[in-house]
Amino acid sequence: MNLSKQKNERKLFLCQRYFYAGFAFLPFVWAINAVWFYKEAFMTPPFAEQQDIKKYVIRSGLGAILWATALIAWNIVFQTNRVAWGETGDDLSFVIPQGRP
Amino acid sequence: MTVMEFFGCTFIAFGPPFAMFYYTIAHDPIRIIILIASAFFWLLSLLLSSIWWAIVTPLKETLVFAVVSSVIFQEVMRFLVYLLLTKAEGGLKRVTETNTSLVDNKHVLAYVSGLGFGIMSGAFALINILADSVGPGTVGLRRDGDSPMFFVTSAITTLCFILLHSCWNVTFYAGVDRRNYGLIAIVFVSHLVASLLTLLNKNHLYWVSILPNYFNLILSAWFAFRVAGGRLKLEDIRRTGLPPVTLNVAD
Amino acid sequence: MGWKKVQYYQNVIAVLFSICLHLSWADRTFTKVYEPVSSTAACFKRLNGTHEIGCTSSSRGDVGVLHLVEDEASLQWVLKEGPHSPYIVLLYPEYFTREHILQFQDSGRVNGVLMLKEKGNNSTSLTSFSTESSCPNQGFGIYNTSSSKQCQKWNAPGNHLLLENLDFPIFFIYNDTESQKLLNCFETFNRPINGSAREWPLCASQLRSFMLAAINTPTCLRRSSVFSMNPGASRVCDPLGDQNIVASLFPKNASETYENNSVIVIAARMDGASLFDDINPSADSSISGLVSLLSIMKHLGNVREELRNGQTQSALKNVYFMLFNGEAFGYIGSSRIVYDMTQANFPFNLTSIRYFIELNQVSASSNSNKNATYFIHQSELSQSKELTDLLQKTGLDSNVNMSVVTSKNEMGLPPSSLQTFLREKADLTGVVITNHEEEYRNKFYNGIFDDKEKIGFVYGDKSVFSVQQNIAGLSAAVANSVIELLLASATGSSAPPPQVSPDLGTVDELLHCYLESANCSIFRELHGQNQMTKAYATYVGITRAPNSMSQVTSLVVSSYLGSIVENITKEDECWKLQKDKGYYWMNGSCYDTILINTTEAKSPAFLVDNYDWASGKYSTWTESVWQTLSVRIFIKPSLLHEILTLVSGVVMLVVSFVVVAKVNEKAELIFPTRYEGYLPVPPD
Amino acid sequence: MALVHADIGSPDRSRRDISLLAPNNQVLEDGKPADDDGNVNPVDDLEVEVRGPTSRRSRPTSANRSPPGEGESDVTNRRSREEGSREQRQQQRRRPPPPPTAEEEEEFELKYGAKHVIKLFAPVSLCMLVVVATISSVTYYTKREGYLVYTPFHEESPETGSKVRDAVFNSLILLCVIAVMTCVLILLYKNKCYRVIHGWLMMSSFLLLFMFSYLYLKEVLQAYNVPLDYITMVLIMWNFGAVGMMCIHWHGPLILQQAYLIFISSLMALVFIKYLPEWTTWVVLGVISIWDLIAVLTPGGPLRILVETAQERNEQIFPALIYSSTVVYAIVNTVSDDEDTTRSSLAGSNTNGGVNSSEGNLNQDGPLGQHGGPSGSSNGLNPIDIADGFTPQWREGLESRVERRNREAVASTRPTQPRPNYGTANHPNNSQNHREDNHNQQNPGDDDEERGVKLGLGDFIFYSVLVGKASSYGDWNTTLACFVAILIGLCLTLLLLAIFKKALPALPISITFGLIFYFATREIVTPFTDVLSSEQVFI
Repeated sequence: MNLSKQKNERKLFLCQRYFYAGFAFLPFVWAINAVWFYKEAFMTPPFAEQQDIKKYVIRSGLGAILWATALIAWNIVFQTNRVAWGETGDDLSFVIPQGRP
Repeated sequence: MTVMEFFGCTFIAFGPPFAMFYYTIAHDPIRIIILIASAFFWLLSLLLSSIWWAIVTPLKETLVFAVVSSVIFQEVMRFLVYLLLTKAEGGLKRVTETNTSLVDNKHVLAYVSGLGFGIMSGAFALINILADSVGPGTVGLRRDGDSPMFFVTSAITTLCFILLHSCWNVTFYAGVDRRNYGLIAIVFVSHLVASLLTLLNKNHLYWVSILPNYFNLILSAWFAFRVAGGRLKLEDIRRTGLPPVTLNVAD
Repeated sequence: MGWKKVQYYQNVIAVLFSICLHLSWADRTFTKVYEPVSSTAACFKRLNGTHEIGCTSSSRGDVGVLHLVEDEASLQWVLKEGPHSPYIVLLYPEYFTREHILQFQDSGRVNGVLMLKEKGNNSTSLTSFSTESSCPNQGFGIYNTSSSKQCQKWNAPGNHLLLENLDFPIFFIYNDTESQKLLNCFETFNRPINGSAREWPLCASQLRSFMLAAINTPTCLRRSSVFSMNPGASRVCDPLGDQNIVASLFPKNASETYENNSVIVIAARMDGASLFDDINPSADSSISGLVSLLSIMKHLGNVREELRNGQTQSALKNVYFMLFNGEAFGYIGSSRIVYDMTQANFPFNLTSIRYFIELNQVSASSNSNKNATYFIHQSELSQSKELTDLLQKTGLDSNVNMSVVTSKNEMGLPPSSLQTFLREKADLTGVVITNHEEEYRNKFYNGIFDDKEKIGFVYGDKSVFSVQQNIAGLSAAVANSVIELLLASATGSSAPPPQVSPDLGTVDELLHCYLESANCSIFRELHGQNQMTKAYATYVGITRAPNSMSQVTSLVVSSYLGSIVENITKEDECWKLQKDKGYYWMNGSCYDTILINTTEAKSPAFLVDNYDWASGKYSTWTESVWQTLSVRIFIKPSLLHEILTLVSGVVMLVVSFVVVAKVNEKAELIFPTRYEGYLPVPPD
Repeated sequence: MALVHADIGSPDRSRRDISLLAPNNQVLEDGKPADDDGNVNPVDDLEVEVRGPTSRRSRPTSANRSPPGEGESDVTNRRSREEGSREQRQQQRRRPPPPPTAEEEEEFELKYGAKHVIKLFAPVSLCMLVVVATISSVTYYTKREGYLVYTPFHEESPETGSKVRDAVFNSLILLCVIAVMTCVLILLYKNKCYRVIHGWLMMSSFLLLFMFSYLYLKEVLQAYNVPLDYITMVLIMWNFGAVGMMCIHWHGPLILQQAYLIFISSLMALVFIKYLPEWTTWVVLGVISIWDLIAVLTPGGPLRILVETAQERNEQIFPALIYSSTVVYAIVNTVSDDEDTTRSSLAGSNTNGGVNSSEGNLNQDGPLGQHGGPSGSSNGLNPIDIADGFTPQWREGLESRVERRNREAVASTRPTQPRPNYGTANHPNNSQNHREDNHNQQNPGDDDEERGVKLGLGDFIFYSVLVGKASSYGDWNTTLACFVAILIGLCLTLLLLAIFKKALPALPISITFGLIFYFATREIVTPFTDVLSSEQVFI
């Protein structure tokens, strides 16, 4: 949908909903929220709800970044130790590469 | 892996056309549609000539006939596209709201559809070769004179033909437009020459086929340029808005 | 009628479609680029409880510049001097030695090896070629690691490459025209001209033999099971194994059980091994023993009735013939049968066995005018004088010398199925009959060249000292001694014991079938008319895919030991009774094959719950799954050429973008827009 | 002030325009009795916007409306006209604008048509690209591993005759299923079983988003032999799916919604390519496009009935299974029943005005939009073939067909509905205070979005099936030919759309072109071009 068409309360509502939705292990939603409402939060001339929107945008952005770093860290750990972990490594693996340990 | 060769050839053949597309066509929906339409018409001409090639058996042996006939088919198709665009022009006038140049300067129209022709012919000439060029090997295992330059030369020639087509189109349309059949003859002859020259590639006389073809390209480009009323000295254009000298081959 | 119409239209459409749906790549460019090399055999990957052995390529295949290694100079070229590494080494068998291969591996300059057939048609130039370990099946026998006899060099020429883990693909090209392709390509493009390397482009080759399994058997089995839970994914390895064939001379009803020492077992192994997929003639390694056992079966089957009448009071109740499969890989077949015996899943158990006679490598060609000599090996713990004497006596009757290997011999018992039995029951009375006293006479043990020439087999050779003559003699000897054993203990045998004489014809034909062409009279009769013209591979294969070798052999056994059911003459009636009576229709009559059974030859390691894979008690070999095995040659351009192409492409792209951009913004000026549309200017 | 001034400029022309507009009165009586200066502007504005740069005739008016001195450059000229039009639009809020005349409509069509044709080319090409790339890199989708229950004949027999027979029978069965589904759908639609339908829609898109994306992820990873752990996988799938559901059924950035729709349809196409037997695929493509033709154009055609019902109920077609080249309004509508506070604000833009006016059916409007497809799959689910274990594919098979059905319901550009829309939309706005106006100022170009071309995912799917199948034989010429042919077909369809102004089936032309060029290229052209390219001869 086209944000610029929306009323401010509407924007706030959406931003809020996205922010809360993100808590259901949905960092992607947070990322979207941050990007989507970035302009509303920082680029547009100030309006009543902008403060809240800003708050939500910043928080969800942080959340997304946090998740991303955690995920990357975990993947590095996993990829480096998968072979060493042996059976546990295989049990954890969704796709096991063929033809190499 | 000759993935590098793949990308190299791709850029050589389709880099310039892509640039032209990006700067002169992509911004205008109408132009894109015209491009695709004319590509489609080139496809039709190819279909015709291959049917012709398939049913007339002597063509199978000697490619010369096939080449000549397909050149004829293409030029006919070019004319058909011209007719179509002329018919559609009324609609186009109303439709184009962004830039008037498309209809005001009809050479743009010619150029666009010519590029469509060229891109399609180039794609059909090269795309399978490119697909096969990915992989560890290159042409030349058989000693009956396959040269390792196969991919590169194909790409270069393809580029030449893509550009040629857009030049030819401009000249051709202008010719038809002004009832100036000299221009049409020029286009036809130069197309014929270009295609026949490539017959030499079989004997790996690459320079003999590529250099003349690029010379041919320069000529056609010059014709197209003049026909479109192009002028080179920009500064005196700025000074005095001289009306362009349009070339007339007939007289 | 209407239906006809429909049919008609369908046919019309059909024609149209059939025109439309064929493909021809006649002129595609890759046909100019690549030349496939056919009739190749690949080295593949096997895994055991702790290691992986064999070869694998990368998933896309390994590419290298072809180079022929034919002397020390070319070897050094590949290892050090050559500027165009990585290489694909092209070599003849005499250069396929352990140190060379390992040198290639260590140098890191070799991406693969292509082995050609030895020069010329006669394979006699090669004196020895065995990729098997020098002490085969080490660790699976009775001699544990502490024993000095654990690894005796029975197979002296063995270079152990079969059990190495090689990190590049190896292919064997067994077709001369194909190898010529490679050689020509090398000569035309690559062969250095008086010591200086050629310029690019060079002739290169790509070897694809990507193996899906990795690490070891438990891992790959685990992953296979994981994958089998996922839809659309595949297994990565399968246990080696096939079928053992167990046949008894006399019927045994389910109720009766054999008391101790009442059964004679005559055994041989069916399978061979080699480094390369699908090429393992193993003429001496297994076929000789197999054929001789088959011939023994035929002898005893012929005199079955007399024996049955004679041995009623005898202490020896029955004779069991066992053909073990997968013996080359840690005694899979025999260990499984022993396991079944201990689990009481077998008609009798170990204690019932009185005599165990195994025929190992028994191809003896004697060229002087003295009889061929066979050697009787026994384990130190269980010597049996009367059996060896008997064998020697009957041997002389059918002009083969049987010499008993003295227990003073340091070598101990040669690798044989008997060892697995002795492992469970050390005092089992068993003999192993071979053609060698100490190390193998067969210099090509478990190799791709262990073929008919090596044992000097000539089909239809009736001469006295031919291979088939000796094998026939041996079989007759063993058969006679078994007959005597059966009847000797019989009290008051009325009729004189029957005697069998060497059956040259059968042995000759069988050797022909197993060594030269499966398209022989016996197999055609038993296994259908359409047989392939080369011999069956003896490699045991994997449990999932039964191999035709054991199938056809079981048919041969049935035809020798089975009895023709007279009253059934129709094929379908015969098949109807296959389930419950074990009838089998072959060769135009209905055979009662109740006496012939096949038991699964799958290592107990795969049955025992939470078996300790590292223990080495049982064979744990598995074979990796692969998708494609292919070799192709082509011309490889120089790296410089590729880079130049790429760079010029990129430059072209950038330049054209700049130029077009410039022209485009000046377009208004260069091409002044005056209204010259195709239509007249609309009036205002 | 300037506004008024500008408007007084041309009363006579305005009258002429009114007289022009006279015939379609149903709108006029919707609107308030039109006094001069109110009524003129929209038309004038409209006219200017249409003829704008190209028609010299309207230049002077626009010139004298825009500040002097900006006249010569076309760009500034247009901008000034923009402003003008905004002012006009505010007035539209107050007064119902008379609808544009037929020819003006057409010009709108052509003008915005061109833009929207491209706006459709991009996603269609993208969808095909995804499919072709997958086909040529992941072997899983070209391996034959089973069949849909739809296709009981598996073309195993070697000889061509029976193969063709199998193919024909298969596709006839498919056709029957489609027909049944269509009727079921229409029944449900007429009886307004929205809840059921909505539920099914959620479920099926849920299935697509989770199960098939899961399979896709797995196959891609395996094709490239990349290890991945379950934790990451679960997280990825959960995020991907959940966001997909949000964007499709609730709110999300337009670009994201479009991306999801494209991805979904390419997944579907891949499933078809994998599970339809060789020749059945081709026959099915043909048969379906014929069915398409019949169902949409014949008077009794189910899809036609569907469209008409939709129009007389004045119901928005929902986003879930329709790709829109612009913002999808059904979203806005569904919101309005989420939340009361938004209602007043929603009234701001004229489309939202529609929400307030026709609250009753618009409340079901959201859900309404969302059903259709799944209703089909709901009934389609009965003959699940457990043995094959292809329940999901099976369900998708149905669903996509139903999507197809929805497509025609929508494959018309909006102007088929603007008359009722304008009427209902602008009516309540009179009660709105002027607070909205500044609000409206910041969103010009509503008209553009009013006229978004919508294309059902079914089209995406079947186009991609054709191109993907063509590419699965490894000949790129054929693929390219099919691609161009389909695009041209799409062009023609949209042209016809602009001419006939009624829902049109988008499959027949494209698929026909595609099939023709597939077989022609594969059989006749490719040999020729291969000879040429192998000898490096260029024509």
